[in-house]
Amino acid sequence: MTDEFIDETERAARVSEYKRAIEAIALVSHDPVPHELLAQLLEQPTALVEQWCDELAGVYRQENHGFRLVRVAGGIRYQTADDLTPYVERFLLHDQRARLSGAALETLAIVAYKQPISRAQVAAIRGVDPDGVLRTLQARGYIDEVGRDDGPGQAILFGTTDSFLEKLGLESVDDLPAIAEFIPGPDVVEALEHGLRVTPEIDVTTAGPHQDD
Amino acid sequence: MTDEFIDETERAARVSEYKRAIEAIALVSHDPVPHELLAQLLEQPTALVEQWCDELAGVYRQENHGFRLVRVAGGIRYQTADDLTPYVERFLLHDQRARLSGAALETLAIVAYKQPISRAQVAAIRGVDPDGVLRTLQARGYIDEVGRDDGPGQAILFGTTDSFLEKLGLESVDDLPAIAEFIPGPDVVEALEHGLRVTPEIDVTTAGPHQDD
Amino acid sequence: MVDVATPVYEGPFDLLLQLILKEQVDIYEVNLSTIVDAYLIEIERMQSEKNLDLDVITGFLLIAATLVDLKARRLLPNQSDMDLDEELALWEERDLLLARLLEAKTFKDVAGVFSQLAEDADLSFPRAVGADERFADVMPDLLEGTSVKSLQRAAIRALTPRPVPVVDLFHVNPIKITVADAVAELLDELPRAGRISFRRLTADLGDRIEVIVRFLALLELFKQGAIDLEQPERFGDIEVVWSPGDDVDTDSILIDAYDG
Repeated sequence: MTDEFIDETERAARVSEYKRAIEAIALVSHDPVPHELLAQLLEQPTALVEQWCDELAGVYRQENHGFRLVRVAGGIRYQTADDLTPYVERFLLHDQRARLSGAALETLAIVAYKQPISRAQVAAIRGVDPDGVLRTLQARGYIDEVGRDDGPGQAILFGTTDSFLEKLGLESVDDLPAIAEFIPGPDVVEALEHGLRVTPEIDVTTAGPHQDD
Repeated sequence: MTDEFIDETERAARVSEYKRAIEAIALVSHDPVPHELLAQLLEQPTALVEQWCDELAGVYRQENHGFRLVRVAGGIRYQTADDLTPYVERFLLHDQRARLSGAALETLAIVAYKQPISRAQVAAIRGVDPDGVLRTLQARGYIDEVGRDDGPGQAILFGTTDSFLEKLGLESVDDLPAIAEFIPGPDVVEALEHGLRVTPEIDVTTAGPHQDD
Repeated sequence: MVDVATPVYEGPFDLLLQLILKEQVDIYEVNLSTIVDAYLIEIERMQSEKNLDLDVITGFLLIAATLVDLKARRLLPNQSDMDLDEELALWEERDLLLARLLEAKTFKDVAGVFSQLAEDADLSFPRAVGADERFADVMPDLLEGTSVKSLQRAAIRALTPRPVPVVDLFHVNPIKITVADAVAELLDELPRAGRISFRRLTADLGDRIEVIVRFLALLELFKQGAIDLEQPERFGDIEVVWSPGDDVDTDSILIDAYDG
């Protein structure tokens, strides 16, 4: 046996122990465990810890376990595999995870992309009084007050929470798809322009059925 | 391919799915899951379920994971491997973010506001089995048994403890902020969830393409 | 999905978007009263909740006014010799409205993505069990950082009845001024007046919203062939002339107006 071989074996043993420690810690945590916290507890570089977490997740996937290790809200946590939902729901009797309404999702989208944002700014974008929806979202814990506006009114500013990230299964708000992807395409713009056109295409006096081209 | 072979493959696939379901259920359970309950959920014989659990535990041991599946109090549960205790303790001591999960906090809130309250009453409000959470809260000293229901079942009634009040900086439960004014009736809930809705009205006298139905 | 069977609209932007994009109608065909009523309902609601935000309301009014402007430009005569400044101003307002609608549409689409993300995330259940009793001695106080306020919020969350998907039974409070009401008033007033200027017709109205609503009601009547509108000078007062055609049944106008 050469020294090198011993070193190699010992290193492998250590890595194995670190990975087992990560498994143990993730198991007892109530919340997603940040990689930085793991790095601190193991006294190892964060980059390595991240790599180990990904490797663990890979092994679980490969061995087709009923659980997964996922990155969410800035950390890792154990979750059940997607295809086992019926079994888990049956066990939890009936899960009442609340579905968000369209209005709530739209408001949440605005807050997520424009945070920090005031109630009035949300109202201006949605064109409706957002108070009820904002209150619901805050009660659910998906958004929270994150500050006050500098302006004269010192309006409350809202932002999204970790619970929001967990609800959508995101690691951070940076993982949100780029808003640019959702800017309506030329066809929509054209349809809207047509709908709001200033000069009529048809004679007012013969305003019959609308002919589209 | 013979019929036997097909049956064999299919059987193996089913067993694999049942084992994965056991993993998923054990993962989310606050309490040890009785084999009988698993058998009931999977609609499989208890003896087989026990065997699968043992096989799972064996695989974890063999693959030297940081968690184990152990038999405890007539059921199974995930636990951290004994040799990793130092890491787990270090995590628990250092985890500044340790807080009650959303579900646990809601259960505690229900007990605080509706005490004395039975397990069944909590279950009725939350819509899920609160047993595990109640036990955790009791183990932590935040709630305790405060009496028995007069009814035929003589159900245990729970209430909050002095330690709970101390930790929240309250003198008595009467100091809890009022909630009645914030709880809308079921009819309003739907409205709040959806925000304002306006029924569309299109002028049929001039709008050609639109057909009213 | 109930919402498909019974389409409902969340406020004026949504309504306008759906009308233009889905129904493929343009502003000339849209019954503006519906949209303006939607704005008025929102403003009314903010007032009743004492949430009056002048910026927001001004924004709403500007949009409502732009719509009225756009539609008026199509309906009123003399559109060919429009003042250039006036026309540019209208285009500017139109662009502003277009920008807002595009923004609203953008977030609507994002909401769809959020819905999918949430649905996917809901397939999986997280472990939030914590450590077992072997670690009781070192377990941190879980109430650390839990405020009375967060407990209150949790109670509200837990005790609020879960919404059940139902056909939309929610009706907004009736608002004081609607285009339909204004039509009814005008149907009472105009036959007696015969010919009256718009300025006089709206002289007793204190609120700008009421003036807008009246104007929309006039456009409605004009479209139905019950009145003529004359504007001898550009920017001049509009003359309203009661001149129902032979085939116009004023009772049915009223019904139409109420039906939208």
